Amino acid sequence: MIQPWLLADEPASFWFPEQASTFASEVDWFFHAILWICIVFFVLIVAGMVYFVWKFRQRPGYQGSPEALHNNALEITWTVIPTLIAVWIFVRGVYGYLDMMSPPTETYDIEVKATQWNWSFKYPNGALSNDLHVPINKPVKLIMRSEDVIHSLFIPAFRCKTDIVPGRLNIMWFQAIKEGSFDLYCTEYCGTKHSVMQALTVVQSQEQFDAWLAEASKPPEDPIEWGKWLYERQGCKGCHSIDGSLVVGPSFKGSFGTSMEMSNGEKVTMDEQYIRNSILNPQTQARVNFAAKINQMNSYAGKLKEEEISALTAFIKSLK
Amino acid sequence: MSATELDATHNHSHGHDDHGHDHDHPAWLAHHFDDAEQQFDSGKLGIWLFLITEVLFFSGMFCAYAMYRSLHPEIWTFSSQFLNETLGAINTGVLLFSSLTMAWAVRCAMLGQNRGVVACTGMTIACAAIFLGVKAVEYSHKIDLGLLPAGFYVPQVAHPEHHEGLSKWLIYFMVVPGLFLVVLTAWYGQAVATANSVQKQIAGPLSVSALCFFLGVGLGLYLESGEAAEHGDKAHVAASDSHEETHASDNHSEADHAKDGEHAKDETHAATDGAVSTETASADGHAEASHSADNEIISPDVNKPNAAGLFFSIYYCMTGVHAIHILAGIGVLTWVLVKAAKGQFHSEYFGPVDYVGLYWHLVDFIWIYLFPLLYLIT
Amino acid sequence: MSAVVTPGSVQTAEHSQSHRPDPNYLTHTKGFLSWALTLDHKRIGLMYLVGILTSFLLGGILALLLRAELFFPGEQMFSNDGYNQLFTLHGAVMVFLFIIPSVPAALGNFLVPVMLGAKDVAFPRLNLSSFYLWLAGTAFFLVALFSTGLDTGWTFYTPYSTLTQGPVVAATMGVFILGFSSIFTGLNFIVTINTMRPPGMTWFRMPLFLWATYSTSIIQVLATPVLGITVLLLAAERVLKIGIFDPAYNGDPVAFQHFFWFYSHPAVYIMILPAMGIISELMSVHSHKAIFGYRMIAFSSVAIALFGFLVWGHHMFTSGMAEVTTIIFSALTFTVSIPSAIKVFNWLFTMYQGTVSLVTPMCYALAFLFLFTIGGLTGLFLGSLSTDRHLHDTYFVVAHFHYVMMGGTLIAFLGGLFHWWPKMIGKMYNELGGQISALVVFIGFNLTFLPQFVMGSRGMPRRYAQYDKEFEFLHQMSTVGAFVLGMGLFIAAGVLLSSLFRGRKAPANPWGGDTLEWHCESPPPFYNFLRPPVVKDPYDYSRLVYDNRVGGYVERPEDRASGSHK
Amino acid sequence: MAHSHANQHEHHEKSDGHAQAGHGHHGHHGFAHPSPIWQLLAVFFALLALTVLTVYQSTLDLGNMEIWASLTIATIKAALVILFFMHMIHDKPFNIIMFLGTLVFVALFLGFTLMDAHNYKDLIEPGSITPK
Repeated sequence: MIQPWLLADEPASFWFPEQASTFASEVDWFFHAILWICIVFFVLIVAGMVYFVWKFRQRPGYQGSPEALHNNALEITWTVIPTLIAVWIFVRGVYGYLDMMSPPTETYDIEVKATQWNWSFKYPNGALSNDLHVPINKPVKLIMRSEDVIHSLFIPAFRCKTDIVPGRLNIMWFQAIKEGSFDLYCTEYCGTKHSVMQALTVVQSQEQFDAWLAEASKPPEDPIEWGKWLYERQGCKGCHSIDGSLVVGPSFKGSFGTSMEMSNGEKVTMDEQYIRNSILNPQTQARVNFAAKINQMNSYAGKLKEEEISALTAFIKSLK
Repeated sequence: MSATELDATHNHSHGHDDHGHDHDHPAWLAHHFDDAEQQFDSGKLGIWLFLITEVLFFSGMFCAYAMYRSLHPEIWTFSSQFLNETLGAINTGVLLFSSLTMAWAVRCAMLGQNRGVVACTGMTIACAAIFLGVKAVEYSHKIDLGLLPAGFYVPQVAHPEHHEGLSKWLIYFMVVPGLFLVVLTAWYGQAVATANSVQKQIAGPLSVSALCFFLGVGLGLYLESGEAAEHGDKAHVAASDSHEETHASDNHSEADHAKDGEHAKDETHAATDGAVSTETASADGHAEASHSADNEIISPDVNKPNAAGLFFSIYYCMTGVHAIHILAGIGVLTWVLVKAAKGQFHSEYFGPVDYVGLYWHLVDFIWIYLFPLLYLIT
Repeated sequence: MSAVVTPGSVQTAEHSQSHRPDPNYLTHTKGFLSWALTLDHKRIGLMYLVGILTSFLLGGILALLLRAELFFPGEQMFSNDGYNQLFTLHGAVMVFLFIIPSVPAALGNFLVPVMLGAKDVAFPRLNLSSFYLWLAGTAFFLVALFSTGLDTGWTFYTPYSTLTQGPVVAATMGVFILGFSSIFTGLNFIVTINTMRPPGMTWFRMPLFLWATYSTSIIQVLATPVLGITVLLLAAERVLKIGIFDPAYNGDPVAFQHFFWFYSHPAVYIMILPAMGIISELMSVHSHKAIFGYRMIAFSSVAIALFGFLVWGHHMFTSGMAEVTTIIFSALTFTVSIPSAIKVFNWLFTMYQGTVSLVTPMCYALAFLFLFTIGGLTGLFLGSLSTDRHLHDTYFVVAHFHYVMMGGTLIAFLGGLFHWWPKMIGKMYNELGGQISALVVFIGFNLTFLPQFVMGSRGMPRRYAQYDKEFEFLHQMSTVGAFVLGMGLFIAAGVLLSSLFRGRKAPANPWGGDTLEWHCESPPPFYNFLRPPVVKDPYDYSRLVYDNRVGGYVERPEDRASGSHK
Repeated sequence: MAHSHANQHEHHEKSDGHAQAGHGHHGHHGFAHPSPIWQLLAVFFALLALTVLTVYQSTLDLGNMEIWASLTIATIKAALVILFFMHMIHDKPFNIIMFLGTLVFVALFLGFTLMDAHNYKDLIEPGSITPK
C-alpha cells in the first residue's frame, strides 16, 4: 500500500521538477547545455553509422576499397574537439559545485537527524518536526547527523543532495525561492523502509514560517503529551528508551510501580518520589545494574520546573 | 623483420617446428613451452605479477593504518607502548636470516646442488617456525591484557590477571605445532629405521622446524618476562591517566546525550575536555594528548572501545595476515624441500625454488615495514 | 616461411598424423573427467561460457522480477525486504558472476591463445583452478541467495553491511574467491601474451582483441587485490568487530567507499574494455576492411586501463568527500571520456569504404555503437559536479550504467558469441533468427532504460521498493521494455541452441576474418595449430575470397600456390 | 648431464668464491644468475645493521620526523632485499618496470585516500555513535 505522504506532484518540465531553489536554474541550464552537446554528437555518430551501413553495404557488383586506414587530420580533430568540450563542462561544473559547497555567512541553521527510517528536523528555538519547514528567500543551512547508517538528503525541487555519514557533521545549504511543499527523499540505501523514508519540504513566507515555528515550539496541554515532548527535548531520550531496549540507562517502558534492587542492596518501588529524586539528584540512588554508569546522568535541578517533572512522571506512568 | 619482431622471436630461438608434440620434451618442461628459458621466463613473470597483487593486497591495510594514524596520532603513540620492541626486533632478525638462507637456497638450486637446497630451505622453514613461536607469545600476552580489536577491547593493563605458568591462549597456540612435532619425529624415526634417505632428508628438517616453534616460544617468554617490570609501570601510568580522562570525557559523553545540538555548547565541552586531558597528559609526561587541543578530537579514553581499540584492530589485521602468509610460505617451502630431496633441480630447472624465494622475500619485505610502523612509535 | 594452414592442408596434415585420431578439441577425449580435469584453454573457456550464461539467466530472472514489482508504485508481490534482497542479488550476480568473467574468462580463454598462435595459456593448471574458484565463489553466492537473503546492495556499504542481518560474510567470502579467480585469469593472459607469442607476432601485429584483453588483465591484476582486502576487512568487521569502517569505533565509512571503489571503478573497465576489443574485431571483419587507426585504438585501450585507476572518486561526489578531492576526481573523470570517444569514431570510420555485411554479429556491433554512445555521453552529466549533485543515486545513474554495462558489454558479448560460435562449436546458426534477436534486444533495451533517464532527472531515487505516483507511467514503460528485452534474449538463446542440432557444419572461416583463429579448423584441433602459424597483418583481407563449395572464405588460389604473403 | 655440468661449474668457482667467473661457459642456459656468497652475506649483515639502527633511532626524540626517518631506513632495507635477494639486478627490465610501476599505483591509492581523510578531519565527531 502507498504511504499517505507519497503525494503526486507533476514535473514542471520534461526533464525536471519545478525550480524551487537558487541552484535550480543554474543546474537546469547546465544540464540542457550538456544535453544539446550530447544530442549533436549522438546525431552525428548515428547518422554517420546509418549512412555508411547503407552506402557501403555488401551487394553484387560493389567492391569496397581497403584504403582509408587512418587520417591524422581527422583523428586529431576528433581528439581535440571532445577534449575542449570536456574541459568546459568540467570547469562549469566546478563553479556550480563550489556555489553549493559554500554557504553564505548569515544562514538560518536547522539540525537534521536521520535515523532508520525517519527524519527529524530541529529548529534553533528547540522546535522539532518531521517535515522540513523553511522560510522563503532566506539561505538555510542544514547541519546533519545520522545515528545508524548512511542516509542522503535529496530535495529534487532544490537540485541538491548530500549524504549523511554517521560519525560526521554533514553540511548542506540552499535558498528556497518558491512557496509550496516539495518531496524530500533519502537517496542512500538504508534498509527495509529506505523507499518510504520521505518527508515534505514546506517553503513558507517568513510570517507563516514564524507562526508555524511558534506553534511547533509550544508544549502541548495534555500532561502525558507534554511529558513526551520534554522527554524528546531534554535529552532523556539519549539514554532511556521507551520501548524496553537498553541504550545507556534503564528503559522507561513498564517501569513505573515495579520494585528494583539498588546498588546498596535495598529494594525500592519506582514511584513519583523516586522519579523526582532521580531527576534532581540521580547519583544518590543507582540501580544495581547501572551503578557503573550513574555518573553519566547529571542533575536536572534548576533545569526543569516542578510541573514539568510531574508531566514527565505522567508520561513515564503512561508507558505500560 | 623489424626489431620488435626479432626480440619477439629470440625467446623461441629453437624447437618451434615441433608444435603440438611432446617428444624430446623432458619431464620438467611443460608440453606447451618450447624450451627451458621460455618456461622459466613465464614462471618468473607470473610470480612477479602475483607479488604485485600481494603488494596491493597489503596496501589496503597500510592505507587504513596511515589514515587512522594521521587522524588519531595520540591513540597510536599511546597504544604502541604495549608492543614489545625487543620481540619485534628479534623477529625481524629471524626473518632477515631466513631471507638469507632462502637466497642461498636459490643459489644452490641454480648450481644444481640439491642437498644445499634441502639444508637452506630447512633452515628457512625453521626460522619461520621461530617467528611464529614468538608471535604466539606476543598474541597470547596481548589477549591476556584484553588488548583486542576495537569491538572486544577491554584492557586490564592496570592490573593484568596474574596466571600461574603459561597463558591458556599460549597453550592453545601450541597444540597444533605440538602434534606436528610428534608426527614428524615419528616419521623421521621410521625413515631412519627403513634407511630411506629421501624421507630422512624431508622429515629431518621438518621435525627440527617443528621443534624450533617451541624454541621461539621459549625465547618469547624469556624476553617478555624480562620486559615485564618496566612494562608494568608503563601500564600503571597509562591506567592512571586513563582514569582521569575517563571523567573528562564522561562529562563530554553526557553533554552528548543531553543533546541540545547548539554547537557552541558542544564545542565548549570539547575544548574543556581537550584542556583537562592535556593537563593529565603533561602531568604524566605523555605528549600524545596535546594533539587534541587543536581540532575537536577528544584525547582517547583508553578504557573505551571506541578509542585505542582501533590500533589493535589494525595491529591484528596486519600481523595476522602477515602470519598467514608465513604459514603459506612454510607450505610452499616444504614442497620445494621435497622436490630438492628428490634431487630434481639443476641449472636448467630451478624455477620453483626461485619463485618460492621471491614470495618469501616479499613476506620479509612486508615485515620490514610492519616492524617500525607498529613497534617503534614514540 | 611455410604456408598458412588452410582447411585443405589441415586435412592432409591430419592423415599424416595417424596417432591422433580426432584433432577436434571437443571430441578428442570423452567422458566427464576429460572435461572436469581438462587443461585445454578451449574447454575451460567453454565451461566458463556455460557457467556465466547460467548465472546471466539467474540475474536476468531477478531483473524481470524487479521490473515486475515496480510496475505499480506500492508494494506488489514482494515486501520491501524482498525487493532489497532482489536488487542486491541482481547486482551481485550480474557484476561478479556474469559481466566481469563474461568476455575475458569465457571468450578470452577460448580466443587468446588461438589468436596469438600459441598452444595454450602459460599456466593451464592455474587456468583450470581459476574456473573452479569461480564455481566456489558462485556457491557462496548461492548460499547467500537461498539463506536469509543478502540486502546490502552489491556495494556492501558500511555501516549498513556491518549492522544488517543476513549472510554478508558468506557473500564477501564469495567475492574474495571470485576476485582470485579473476586475478588468475588476468595474470595468465599477461604472461601468455608476453612470453608465448610465436615468431613474427609482434605487439603491433596482435589483433585488437588481444590489446583489449591485455589492458583488462592489467586492471584485474592491479585492482582486484584491493577488493580482496576490502571484503576481508569487512568480514573481519562483522566477525572480529575491528571497527575500521565503523564510526562507533572511530572508524570511517567513507574509507570503505574509497577502498571499494578503488577496485570497483577500474572493474567497470574490466567489464567494458574486452567488449571494446570484440567490437574492434567485429567492425573490421564484417566491413571486410582493416580497422581504422589501429594504433589509436590499441593505445586508447591501455590509456583507458591506466586512467581508469584515477577516477574512482566520482562514485562519491555526494558522500562528504573533501572539496579538493572531489574537484580533482571530476577533472580526472573527464580524461577517461576522451579515449572512449576516439574508439567510437575509429569504429565508425572502419566502415567507411568497406564492404559492410549485416550479419548477426555486425547487427549487434552496430547496436553496441548506438547504445554505448548514449551510455558514454550521459556520463558527462554525472562527471560534472553541479549536475551530479542532482542526479547522483537517482535512476539517471541506473540508466547510465546499464547503457554502458549492458548496452555495452552484454551486447558486445552477444555479438562476439555469434561471431565466434561457429569457431567454438563448429555449427552455423540461423542467420535470420540472429538478426531478429538483435533487433528485438535493441528495441527492448531502449524501451527499458531511456525512460529511466527521465525518471532520474525528475528525482526518482534508486533502490526504491515503492515510489511516488508521478513516476508510474515511466516505470511501466520500463517494465514493458524489460520483458521485450528478455524475449529478445530468449530468441538469441533459441537460435544458438537450435544450431547445435540442426546447424550446418561451419567452415574454417565463415566471415572472412584474417586473425589466426580463422586459420585453424572449426572447431579448432586440440593443439590449435598443427604447425607454427605464419603471422602477418591481422586485418589484411585482400587475399581472401568467398568459396561456395566451402561456404566460407579461403585463400586466393594463387596466394596459396605462391605460399608467402610478403 | 646438466647436473654434472653444474657440479664442475661449482668446483670451478670454489677456487675463487665468485660466480660471475664461472658464468661464461654456460651460454646455452644464460638465464641462471647464482649470486656470489660474499654478496649474500654482505647484504644480510647490512640488513641487520640497519635494523639495529632503526631500533636505536626510535629511542631518539625526533618529533614528527621520526616516522620519516624509520620509513627511510625501512625503504633502504627493502631496496637491498629486492635488488640482491630477489635479484632484481639480473631481472628482465619489463619485470622491474612492472614492479616499480605498482608502487606508483599504491601511492595513488594512499595519496588520494589520505588527502581526503585530512580534508574532512574537522567534520568528524568522535563518540557521537554508540556501539551496537
